[in-house]
Amino acid sequence: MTTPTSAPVAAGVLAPESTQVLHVREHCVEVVSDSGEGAQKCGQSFGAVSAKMGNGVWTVEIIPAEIQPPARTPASASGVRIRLGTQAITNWGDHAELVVAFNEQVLLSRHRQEALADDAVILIESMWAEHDNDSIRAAWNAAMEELSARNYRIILVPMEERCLTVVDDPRRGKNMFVFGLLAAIYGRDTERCKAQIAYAFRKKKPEIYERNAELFDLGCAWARENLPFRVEVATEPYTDDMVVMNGNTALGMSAIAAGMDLCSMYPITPATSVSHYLSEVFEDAGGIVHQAEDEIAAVGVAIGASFAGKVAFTVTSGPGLALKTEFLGLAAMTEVPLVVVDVQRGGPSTGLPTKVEQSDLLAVLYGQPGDAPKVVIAPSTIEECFHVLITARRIAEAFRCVVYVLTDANLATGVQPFPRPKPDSNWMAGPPDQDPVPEGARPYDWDDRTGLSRRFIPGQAGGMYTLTGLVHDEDSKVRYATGVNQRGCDMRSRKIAVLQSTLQPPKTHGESHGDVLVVGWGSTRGTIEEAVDRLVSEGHAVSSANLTFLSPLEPGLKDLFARFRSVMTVEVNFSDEKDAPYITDENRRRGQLCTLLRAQTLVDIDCWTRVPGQPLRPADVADAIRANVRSVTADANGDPS
Amino acid sequence: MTTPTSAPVAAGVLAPESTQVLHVREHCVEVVSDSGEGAQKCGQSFGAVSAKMGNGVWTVEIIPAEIQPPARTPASASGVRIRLGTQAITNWGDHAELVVAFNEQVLLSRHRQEALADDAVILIESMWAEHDNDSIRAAWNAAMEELSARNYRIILVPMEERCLTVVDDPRRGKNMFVFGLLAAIYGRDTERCKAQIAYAFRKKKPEIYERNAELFDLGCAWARENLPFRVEVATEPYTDDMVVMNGNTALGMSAIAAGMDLCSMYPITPATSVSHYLSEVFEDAGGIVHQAEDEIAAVGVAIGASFAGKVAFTVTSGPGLALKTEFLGLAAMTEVPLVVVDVQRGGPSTGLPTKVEQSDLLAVLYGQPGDAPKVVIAPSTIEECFHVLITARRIAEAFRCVVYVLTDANLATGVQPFPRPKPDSNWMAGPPDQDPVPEGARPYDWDDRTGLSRRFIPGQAGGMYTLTGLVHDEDSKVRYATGVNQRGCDMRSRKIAVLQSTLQPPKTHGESHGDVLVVGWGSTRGTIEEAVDRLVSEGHAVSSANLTFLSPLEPGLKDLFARFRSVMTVEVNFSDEKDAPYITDENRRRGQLCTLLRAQTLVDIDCWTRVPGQPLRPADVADAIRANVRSVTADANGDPS
Amino acid sequence: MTATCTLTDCGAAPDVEYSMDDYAGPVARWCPGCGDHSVLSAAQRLLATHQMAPEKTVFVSGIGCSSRFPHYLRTYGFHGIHGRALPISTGVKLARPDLDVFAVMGDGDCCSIGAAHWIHAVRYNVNMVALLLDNNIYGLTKKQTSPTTPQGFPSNTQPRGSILPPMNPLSVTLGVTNASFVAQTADWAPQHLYATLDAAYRHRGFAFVRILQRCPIWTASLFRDAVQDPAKVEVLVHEKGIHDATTEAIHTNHLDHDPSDLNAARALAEEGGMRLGLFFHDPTNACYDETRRVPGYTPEDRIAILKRELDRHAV
Amino acid sequence: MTATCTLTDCGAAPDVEYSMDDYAGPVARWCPGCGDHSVLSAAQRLLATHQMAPEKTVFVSGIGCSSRFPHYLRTYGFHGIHGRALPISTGVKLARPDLDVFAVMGDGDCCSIGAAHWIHAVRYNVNMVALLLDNNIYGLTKKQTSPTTPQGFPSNTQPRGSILPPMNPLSVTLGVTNASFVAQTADWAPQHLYATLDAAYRHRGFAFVRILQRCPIWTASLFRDAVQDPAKVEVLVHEKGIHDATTEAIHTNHLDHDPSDLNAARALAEEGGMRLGLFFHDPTNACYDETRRVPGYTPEDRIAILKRELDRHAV
Ligand SMILES: Cc1ncc(C[n+]2csc(CCOP(=O)(O)OP(=O)(O)O)c2C)c(N)n1
Ligand SMILES: Cc1ncc(C[n+]2csc(CCOP(=O)(O)OP(=O)(O)O)c2C)c(N)n1
Ligand code: SF4
Ligand code: SF4
Ligand SMILES: [Mg+2]
Ligand SMILES: [Mg+2]
Repeated sequence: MTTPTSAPVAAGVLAPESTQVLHVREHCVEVVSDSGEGAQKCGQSFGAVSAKMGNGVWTVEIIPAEIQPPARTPASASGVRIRLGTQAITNWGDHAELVVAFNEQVLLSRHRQEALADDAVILIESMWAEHDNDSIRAAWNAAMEELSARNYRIILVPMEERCLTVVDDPRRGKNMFVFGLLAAIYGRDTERCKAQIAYAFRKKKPEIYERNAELFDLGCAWARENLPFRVEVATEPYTDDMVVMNGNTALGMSAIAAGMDLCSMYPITPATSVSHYLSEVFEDAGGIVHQAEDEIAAVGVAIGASFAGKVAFTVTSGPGLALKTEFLGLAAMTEVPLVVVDVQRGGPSTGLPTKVEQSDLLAVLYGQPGDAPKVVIAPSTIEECFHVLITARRIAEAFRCVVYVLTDANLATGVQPFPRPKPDSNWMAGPPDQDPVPEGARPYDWDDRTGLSRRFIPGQAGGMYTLTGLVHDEDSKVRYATGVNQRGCDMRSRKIAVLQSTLQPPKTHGESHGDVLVVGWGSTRGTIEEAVDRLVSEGHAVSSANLTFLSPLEPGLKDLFARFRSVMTVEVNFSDEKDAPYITDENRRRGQLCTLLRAQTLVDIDCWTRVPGQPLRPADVADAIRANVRSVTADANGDPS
Repeated sequence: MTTPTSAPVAAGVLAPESTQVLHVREHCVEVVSDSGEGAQKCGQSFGAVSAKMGNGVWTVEIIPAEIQPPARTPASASGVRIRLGTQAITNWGDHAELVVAFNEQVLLSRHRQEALADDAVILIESMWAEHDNDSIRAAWNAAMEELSARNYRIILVPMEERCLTVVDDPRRGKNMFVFGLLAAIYGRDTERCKAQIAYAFRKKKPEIYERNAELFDLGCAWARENLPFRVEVATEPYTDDMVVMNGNTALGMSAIAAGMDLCSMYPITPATSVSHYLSEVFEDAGGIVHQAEDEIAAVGVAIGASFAGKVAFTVTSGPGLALKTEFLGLAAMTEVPLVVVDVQRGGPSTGLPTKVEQSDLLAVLYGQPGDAPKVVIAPSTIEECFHVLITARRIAEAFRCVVYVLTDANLATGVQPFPRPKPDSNWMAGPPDQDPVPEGARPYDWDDRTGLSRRFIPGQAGGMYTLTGLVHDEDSKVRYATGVNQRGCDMRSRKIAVLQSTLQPPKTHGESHGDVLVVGWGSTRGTIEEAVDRLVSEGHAVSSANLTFLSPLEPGLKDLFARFRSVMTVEVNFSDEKDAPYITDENRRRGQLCTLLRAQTLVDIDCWTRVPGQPLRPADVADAIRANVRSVTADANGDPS
Repeated sequence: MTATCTLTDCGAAPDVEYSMDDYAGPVARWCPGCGDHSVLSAAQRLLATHQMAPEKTVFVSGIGCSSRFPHYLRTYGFHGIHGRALPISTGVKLARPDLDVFAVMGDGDCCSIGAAHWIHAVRYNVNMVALLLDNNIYGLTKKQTSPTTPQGFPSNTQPRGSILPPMNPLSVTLGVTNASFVAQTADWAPQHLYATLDAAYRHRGFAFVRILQRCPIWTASLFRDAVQDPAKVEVLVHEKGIHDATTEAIHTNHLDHDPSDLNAARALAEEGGMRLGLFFHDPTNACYDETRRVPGYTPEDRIAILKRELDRHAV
Repeated sequence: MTATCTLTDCGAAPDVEYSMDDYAGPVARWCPGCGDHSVLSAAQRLLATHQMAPEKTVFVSGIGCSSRFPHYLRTYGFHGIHGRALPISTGVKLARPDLDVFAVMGDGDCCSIGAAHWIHAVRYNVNMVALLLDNNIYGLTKKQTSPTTPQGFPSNTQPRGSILPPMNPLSVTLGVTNASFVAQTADWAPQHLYATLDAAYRHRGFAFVRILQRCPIWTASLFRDAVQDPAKVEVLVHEKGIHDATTEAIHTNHLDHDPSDLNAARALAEEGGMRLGLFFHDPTNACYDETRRVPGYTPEDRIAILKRELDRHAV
């Protein structure tokens, strides 16, 4: 209730009777602690309960760079942002409106990253203000000084003090106390919360559950007694059954649903948790997770298994993808069906391992020396993550090709509810064909028009051939004669055009014509659509389109683009700023999808891209679109631009 | 003199007095034998002598796929094409007008690959026609039958018979006999030929030279007595001193000239011979060739050496390039100066190891996950191969970046004379700076405008820093905060724009405006220019431009393209044919430079590309341009097209 | 490589259906005198002896002269990329334990670029046969130094002679935890070669066989002495070892070595010299393809599991 | 790693200029109790003892918790990519024999993805020190099985327990021809750790040191017994070995082992058990960076050679 000063800050003093209830259609809250204090468990539990109660939810993890960074430093900030809505929430939003911080240093980290709304309410552990240690008090005061630049409303919470009434070491318990605070503030159902706590501690002894439930109650009680406000985000009861999970879990389930037999991988953030999830459950379902000695072996094992008739995939991120480059050329050349999941992360090279970026598109498309056509699909929601491997597996087998699935760190750890899928046996591959090969059939008996051919599988009598990455003819014989390479290249490329002929043009979000069309792909979809909605509500003629297929590109793009006065992409990858020194229209390096679309459609597509190491915010995207709208309108009015 | 029939063919019978002398400004001859019979040594010696006598020369090796394929099979064809001219010759031409074949099977191979002019003169070993072995005779007759479809003029030469007068095993001698034939036909200077033979056998005992010189004389004599024709390709004496070598030798010398310290490599065709050459001479010049355990280690060693202040490069081809992908991302991210030579080969995957292709351009540009800007240069002649590493090394060090040099199998083994370079100590790097680092200097003290910064080298006191592929700030400290990645990406990309600002627009070959502009890069230059010259001589308004810099692209392209009614690239890489089934303007996969130029300039550039596993022919390129001219002219006339 | 690990009983199967020719592919394109030809014959004989169904047999290779091997057999083949035969074979066998899998590699392929996979394949102990065709040189790319090139031997990349002492593939393999079958034979000892392949095939686990292989083109001098003088070769003999009477008669230098003794095997390998025979054999090690074998499933099984998982994530 | 190979005389240099603190970088960001801290201290002490100039010293690493090492020292550092510390270090030392080079690797880094480079680095025998910080797990990526994870120990990728028996990095290294220095020590035996680094640094050649390293976060249980009960650890003692009186006093189990005996070293490594000390040492092997050293050159020298070459190719 007090405004921040460097002086001690009073705890909430208003009596409950004066409680204000904020009725909103959405709200954004963060819980942030030192790494190891469990803010993530708290936040994810709160998110799950909110989803179960019928709120739209999107959660994003705040992950420190080190395993255990020094406590009480900005680098230690670990936690989660939960954005709740009455309707579906598709992205992490702009700023947090409520923050629960375990100390002032981790709070500072969020403040410095501009994560907090200017008038955010902050609930913060009170013990540091009056700490015995001089330097801690000094740090607290300095932080309060720094925070006073904003209109935050800071409320002190005696977390440690309250928790000590139940546990000896509150570092392992504060998080459930905070869960209790949040439950009280947002009016979460106690039974559901307790069930969630029980689930979170299912692998521990029952006493552990008991103690945490008690801490939860303590938090609820404290909030009810001391906090002068409540937030009510109306829920609309689901008509469908819903499930809630993050994108990597969804990918793991997708592998099972697609009838995959083998996940061959080497650990790499942020892809590894797909295999962690699968390692737990895959063997129950006839599947194997093989952790290979490196990424080269990982994809090699998958290719061997696929050659032998099983359905295999590999999952990786940037540096691992780079190592697989050569083998993926072999797979393309020899038409081995294969699915490659790339959970993109930030930066070139080792970069930003835990952060989001969409910078592997061109590497996936063009990484291989020589011509290696392939299919590239990018899911844009957690629900699409659940379905994507079913599609990918089917295309890989039907077209004898490599299908890349591009997700990213934002989808990987983002949590969102979606309608419960109804598993179907048609989603799954059948067992490998072991019937004898028909007389006269050839291992690459390309259909002249489509490039498609029938695949032979070891075990099929009469089908014996030797697969080779050298230039080969229909019989898989190595042949260097003129024409043989041309023909193989033709046939492999043709398949991509055939697939394209089966695709639908992308639908627009909003009107199908107007001033500005924003094109995006992958995890930015929700953010872009939210930004577009804001512009539309301001009266602008703006729409967006999300591309699911990046190779082949969906049909009708040129027509679509022609219906707008200006087209721009919004991407989380690098482009030169138009007005930076030395940058000209001629030498500007543009966003990856932008580059692709320009080459293919010759439309003068602009791009707004950023590589901040965090998801884009609807407000920033809206600003970028607004600038574009302004210049289009200015041009139309003949204004000097 | 007889036309080919399946009956025995008469040997040359005309007396020398009726000798016809063909006066031409260029001529194309092939020597082809079973692998191991030495046609290459013969042809290369002939080419070298021709160059020394003042002819323009281009030679191309005909390389079998196996080390020692079965004798007397088309797969065994090994040899060389030598194209001679009065003026500089820049490519292998269209068809061979004279062929010397050691047996009819290797001849068939050339016939089937359409390598021979319709009225080619063929000199062929006579022994097979009357061979004791029935199946050999049958094969001979079948071959003659097949060859009779063309108007070849076949002349039998008793090679074996004549050679047996000097050696016991003519398989090791026929080649010098054939050299003698060619010397007589083309009027080559005997002394120079003998000197060339001495050079070819310099590592052998003197008797070996004697015997081969004798065989050479025998060949000369037989030709003088029996062949009714001579070919005279006028020579224009050189005004400059000239040297003659292939592209890989030129690259090797370039490394020495550039002041390189280390060539770190793993063997791969067609790149390895650069290191073979260097292994012989590099250590005399303070250099090391390090053969690493694999391509990953090869580039890693080069990067380590470069970090430590020495000038290092790695040389590879497609599959090896693929393996270096990850490390090259690290080099880009950490701004380690490095030169990477990629001698491109054919096909995706293992493909066509010994054949030419230009299919690595996009892999080089876009191969790395994340944003990894780089410089890409493609020499287009052997002479440029000699100079390219000097430029590349300089840019790599001045801009702290990775510079890729793209050559190909055609340049690697093509032999061409060029003016003797005058080595200059300014071409070379100085020793690594070991002075203390100025107080306050930072390892990535990027200039805000240019992105350039000073490099610290171990040994420099006060410069201690830890290079890292994680996102880092000016002090090379790992930092994940928002803005840090954006800034690093900005600075690394900016350097490319700065380099671009120093480049000149490309010059056109021919008029600077017209109907069709043909754009190419690398080894196709000579072929394209020859094709353009033919069209110009037919009265068409056609020009060409060769791009040496592929990243950054040279400035002024959009302006240049605007001066032509149509622009097309000609490339040795894959593109979908426009009129193939399922292929539309929307889904067509185009040539690699074409894709790049379209994205950057938005000009509707067409492409004509082929992946035949051999160099393009001027006649085929001319046909492709002609088709383009026709459609431009038709459009202009309002004809239905 | 079969479920039995008895090394005796090498007689042909009772009811011969396939002849050696049934396994022959197109004419092999190696140079005349190349040792690879003899390995190919031995492999064909092995296939015939065990009456392996051609369609249930897969030969995997990398890139090199030796890696052309699968093209010359009429079984399924996978001519992979340089250095990666072992991950591919591991994938094949993991996916399809019902197939017989062989990997054929050159010394550059296995010991240089493929070294990490080699070490790890020994660890995995997948039930398959791995053949190292060791000609002490890079053959296909025309004479570059390989890890096994003798010190001082000149090549195109080390024209002043190979700089390092040659790597000993036997001692490296024997250093890896879980090694289960390590043998050495030579292309010019066809009986011994065959007997070794047979023992390798019968071994349950990863059978690593180094085959000394002549390359008359680039390393003609290297094995000449050993080929010409059988006394230069020592044959390991033991009741648990590889038995071939012809070889033992030709090469009269015998050394008694118990292949179950790992330390002795390492010491023997280290000593160098040209020794043919079974250095080490432990048939008891678990095979990765067996420990990882999962029961088959029906789509209904999977649906049941998916439902369980969806329940766990239900809202 | 220096030109001398005497293992005695470990006294500090006479004229101490640099203190341990002079080598200290920013505060190390490993977890409290992580064994990496203790290796860092030992390295600082080594640097100070030998008064290595910070600007003439390079620490190279891959990616992993352990690979953060160079960031915490005030020398030149190269924090490379996962598995590739050894090629980078080889490049540094080949280019600049005047620099002291150290490579720091994790068990995943060195023994899994980096295995080929490891094997080959042992062969090259470049004069440098290689430290394997072996916590038996993938630390940075949060608990996946590594090649050295004990069989049965659960991880996030093998939750039912690690499937394979752990690889023994000592026996693998000892299997490679040209191995010249192979030792094992532990982070919780700081005196022994220091003495081992010192011996490694003094060795002329590639000194491979495996350091048993505690990771309280993911593998807290693994070395607990050994840490708590010094009797669980056996110390190798020998006049040619590593000497540290403190260690020998604490760990009363001693085993006499002559480090020049390769076969004995292999047998010892194979037996397993927790043994600290110098397994093998051969100071006579040639170093690649020495055999490859080329004389310096001036631009004029190069021009002369280029002219010779151009003459050879003159028309
Ligand atoms: C990634 C990659 N690197 C290099 C090559 C070139 N290459 C082909 S075979 C070979 C080595 C051949 O030697 P070896 O493995 O001993 O087999 P051999 O030919 O002697 O049987 C090399 C380096 C390649 N094809 N791919
Ligand atoms: C090419 C590549 N693959 C995977 C990763 C992810 N990764 C980072 S560290 C690591 C393993 C860490 O384990 P270890 O090497 O034992 O080091 P520790 O963290 O235990 O010290 C992995 C797999 C990566 N960064 N790059
Ligand atoms: S080059 Fe050597 S290894 Fe290759 S096929 Fe010829 S003889 Fe055999
Ligand atoms: S996770 Fe383990 S290895 Fe990594 S810093 Fe923490 S304790 Fe050390
Ligand atoms: Mg070999
Ligand atoms: Mg580890």
